[in-house]
Amino acid sequence: MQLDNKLMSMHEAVSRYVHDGDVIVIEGFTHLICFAAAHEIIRQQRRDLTVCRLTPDLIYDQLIGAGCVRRLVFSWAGNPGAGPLYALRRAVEQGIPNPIELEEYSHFGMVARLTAGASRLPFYPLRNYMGSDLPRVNPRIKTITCPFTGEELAAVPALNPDTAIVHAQRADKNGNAQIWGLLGVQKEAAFAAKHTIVVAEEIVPEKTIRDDPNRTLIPGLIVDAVVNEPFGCHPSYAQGFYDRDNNFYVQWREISADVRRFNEYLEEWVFGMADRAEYVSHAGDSLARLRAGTHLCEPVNYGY
Amino acid sequence: MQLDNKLMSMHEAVSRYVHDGDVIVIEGFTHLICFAAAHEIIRQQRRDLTVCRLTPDLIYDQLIGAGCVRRLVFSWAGNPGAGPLYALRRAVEQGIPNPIELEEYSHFGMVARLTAGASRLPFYPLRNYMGSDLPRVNPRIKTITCPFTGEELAAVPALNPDTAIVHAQRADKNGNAQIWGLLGVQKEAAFAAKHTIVVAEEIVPEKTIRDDPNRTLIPGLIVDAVVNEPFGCHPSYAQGFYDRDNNFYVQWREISADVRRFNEYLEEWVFGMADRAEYVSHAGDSLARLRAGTHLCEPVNYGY
Amino acid sequence: MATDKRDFTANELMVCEAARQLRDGEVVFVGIGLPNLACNLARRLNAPGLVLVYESGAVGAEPKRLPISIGDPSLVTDSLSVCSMFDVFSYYLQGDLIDVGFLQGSQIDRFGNLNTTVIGNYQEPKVRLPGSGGACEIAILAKRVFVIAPQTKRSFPERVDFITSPGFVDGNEARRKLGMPGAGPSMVITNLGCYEFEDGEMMLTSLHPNCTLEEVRENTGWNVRISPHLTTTKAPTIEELTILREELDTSHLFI
Amino acid sequence: MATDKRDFTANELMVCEAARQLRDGEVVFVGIGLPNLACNLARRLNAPGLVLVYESGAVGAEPKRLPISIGDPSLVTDSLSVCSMFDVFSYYLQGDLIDVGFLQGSQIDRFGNLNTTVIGNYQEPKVRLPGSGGACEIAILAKRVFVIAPQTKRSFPERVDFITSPGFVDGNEARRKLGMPGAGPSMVITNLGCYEFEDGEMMLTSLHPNCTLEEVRENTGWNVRISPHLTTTKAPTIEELTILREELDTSHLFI
Repeated sequence: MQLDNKLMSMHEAVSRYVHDGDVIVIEGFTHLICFAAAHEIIRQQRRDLTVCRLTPDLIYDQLIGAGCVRRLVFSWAGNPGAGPLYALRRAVEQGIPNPIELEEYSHFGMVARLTAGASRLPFYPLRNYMGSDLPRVNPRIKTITCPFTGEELAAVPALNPDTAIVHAQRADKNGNAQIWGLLGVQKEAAFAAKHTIVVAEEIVPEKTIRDDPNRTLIPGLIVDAVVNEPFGCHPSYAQGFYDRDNNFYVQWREISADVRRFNEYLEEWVFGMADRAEYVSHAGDSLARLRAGTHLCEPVNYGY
Repeated sequence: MQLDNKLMSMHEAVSRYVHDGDVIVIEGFTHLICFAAAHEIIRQQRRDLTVCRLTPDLIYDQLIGAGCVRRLVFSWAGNPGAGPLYALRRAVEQGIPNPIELEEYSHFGMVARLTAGASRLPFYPLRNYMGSDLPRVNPRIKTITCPFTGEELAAVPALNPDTAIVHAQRADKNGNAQIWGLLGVQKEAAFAAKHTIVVAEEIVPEKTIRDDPNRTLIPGLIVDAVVNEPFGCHPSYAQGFYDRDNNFYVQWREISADVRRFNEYLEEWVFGMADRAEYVSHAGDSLARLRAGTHLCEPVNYGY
Repeated sequence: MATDKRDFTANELMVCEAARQLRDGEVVFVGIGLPNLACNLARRLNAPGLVLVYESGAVGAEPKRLPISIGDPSLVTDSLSVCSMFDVFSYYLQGDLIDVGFLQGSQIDRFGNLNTTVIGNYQEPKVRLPGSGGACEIAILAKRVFVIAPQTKRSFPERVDFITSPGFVDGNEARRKLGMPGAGPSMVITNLGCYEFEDGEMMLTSLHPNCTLEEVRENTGWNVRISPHLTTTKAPTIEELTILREELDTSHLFI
Repeated sequence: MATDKRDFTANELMVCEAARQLRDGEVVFVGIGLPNLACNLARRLNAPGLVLVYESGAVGAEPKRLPISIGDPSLVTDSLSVCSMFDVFSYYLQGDLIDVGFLQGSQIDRFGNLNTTVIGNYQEPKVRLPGSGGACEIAILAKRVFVIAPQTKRSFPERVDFITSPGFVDGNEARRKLGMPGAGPSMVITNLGCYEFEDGEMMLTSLHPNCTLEEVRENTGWNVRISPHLTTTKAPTIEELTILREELDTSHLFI
């Protein structure tokens, strides 16, 4: 485990752990999608990334439209409830700003790939894909025969990204991170990656973590960098902190459909901002309106 | 999902869901081992069971010595910190009270078998057993070749017990069960089984479960019977409720080493008791001394 | 209390009909939009013990607002359980726990195969669609599959351009031969009628009120089978419509 | 502040020597008893950033009492993380995160193979031992393995009766040929001396104070290699002994 100080700015975390050509995962299923990290990657103008996510969502639409991406590995590429991802479409259909390659699975396939990666298994077996055309267009979906029953199952290869970026509600300075609400594949992504950046709404004392150890999803011993970034997921959300900005997801349809408006968005909200703190103050009241109400759980007893 | 009332006595749960010849798992790694269930199985004189656990522990030593068991599937058979399990030894070495068969894995192998079972996969791959003599004596440990890298890995077959019995700190009447502290393979065992009995220290209103949904380890939809059994794990423990009775584990060495004393124990503490409630009052102050202190965690906010 | 006045939308009818097909105590893999409305309607009427599982990991959700996305925070608060997506796909879906999976599709064909990947050729598509998400595994693993889809000649071709989520592939025996655990699509509900499958092929079993066989034929890309016992779909009741409009989707986002 | 008075037990020396071999920041897979004491001693002295992982799922434990069992509740309270055993074995151990695994054994042989299964024949054993537990996978997967074991001629045979947990199997190349991820046993600490491995074979590298080569030879089942650079094991310091006796194992349960 790395022993020196892991607490750093997003600028420093991205410049240390995201390099041109890297395989990157920024996970979070609807919940805890770290837009702050993507914006910093765009600001640092990383190129030729292979970006992997179950749902590319707006976050990868932005990375693709900003020219950071060479290859997309995914399972569902839409703007949830609000249409297509137009920057992705432009890249695929017209090579704007650059052509990208697609590598396509289903959700279960992506979950299985990250689980294999986290387990340092070379593949993961699943009962899937028979009768589907997906294996026909993706030669990395193969089959394997059970040595006990003779059944043929599907197999997908491990996914071990160079760096995973996972957002958490809270973490201590060593990266022990606690998450509640939807868990997605945050744990699997962090364990699968060679390097992990934990971004947290709050940096808390180690005692807060130790008070409820079953809540820890990601242990500090696999974490390389810890970034404190309040509102770091907007327009995604953080349960107990702020709601999803559903209006922005709808607006994105118009923004991303038009290259000019897309670039204006990047100019104003990404390149025009030094960091997430500036984004938050630039957004002002529109973020404050999203702040979560209070719905506390009851404590449990860890005594013996 | 079963819709009629699942709340019942241990007597009823065992008579419905544990039959002669069944494959049974009562899990819990040191923590949450449901002795109340084993005692009821002994009282109902079930026979020819195949019993599976990572650590047979005192609980299966008692089942074996009481003549309930035909086959033991396990990975570590000792009295933790206090020597061998003598009833198990007598059965293996002298066929007392009856001979039993052994099927032996390592912990990882047992975890993998239950994970495959829970996933309805026929096998689970793991990077293990090369160079060990275990596969030589257990033909159910096989190998499989990765279709991507060509590596040879170990494979173990799924374990799908007829019935799993898992203890939880609390559950609602539909069997939604919350566990904290050590989790062992409780979740995997419950999902792998055809039937699941949840035993809980406390039956709580559904609202208590819904207040902290991330704490739910076992959903009611896979649960057939719910039994309320305070102190149901003694001499094992339940975090936040009572401590492990380490003295009893040490005493067991002497009790189990001697058939006469073993049988006296069964007479007094199992056959002599109508149910767990009677056991608890029979034990009296010795249990009260184990009651847990208070070490509450902080609540988290589920608001949005 | 049925109404035969045309005071309901096609979406409302589709939601009501889907809701009626759900049985009490079943475990349903739910999507956002019409499937979510159908399940929540069923929970208030014919299937109060229905358990809703969302692919995002929320189990037994009781959302206090209409969820906009599959990962809406209202699906978490006050749910019975939240688990990882590994658990959802491995233990719930592959674990044979899902009685009914809901699917939607840009294209559905004669054999119930669904396409949400591409219109046209995969390498150079006319339209690139979002892809599988969880649909492929739901189609293969859920015990029964309900499809809700608007029907046009283009969306109901004889063969889909790409099988994202297999139905009966090319006929009745394919699923068994391919070793698919689930029974496949059992019902397709469109804006025109309801379909079931016979020998793996789609068959119209009921026509919606005020819809005609001609409309069905005009909007189907093959010579569709008609059930000899063809009925008229029951119109939404006032009770169903009231719950839908005044409790479940008050701002008419989906209906 | 070393002491050369014989005022320490063999167990105390073994614990102190094991603790010294741990490096700050390493992640250790710990067992109950002497390994637990060694790790907690190292955390107080040479390796404050050592991370303890117990097979029961407790990570970063700071037990307020001496844990009696691998699943003691004191390992949970105030730990950094508690995870399932699937996570421990798949993500931590198989996931290459464990720098040092501790093993004990009823028998250890010339090539560092450990037996905790049977003495004698597997089908009709002279003594049935508890079996592998997590030992087999620790031996195969941990980056380095430390063995703490009392040494007698019977417990140090040339070949173990049963390889529960492979060391170098039958020589230096076996691990690589068999595709084992970990480097195998790197140190064996007994009541007589410390051993390392050269070409996959055990070699005495230091003799404990007041122990002799004759004792070692009498208590080893083969003609054991002696390092040309044989040293004397450093005796426990007063500081080490004070922490062990007055903080870690106050009732002398293991020392």
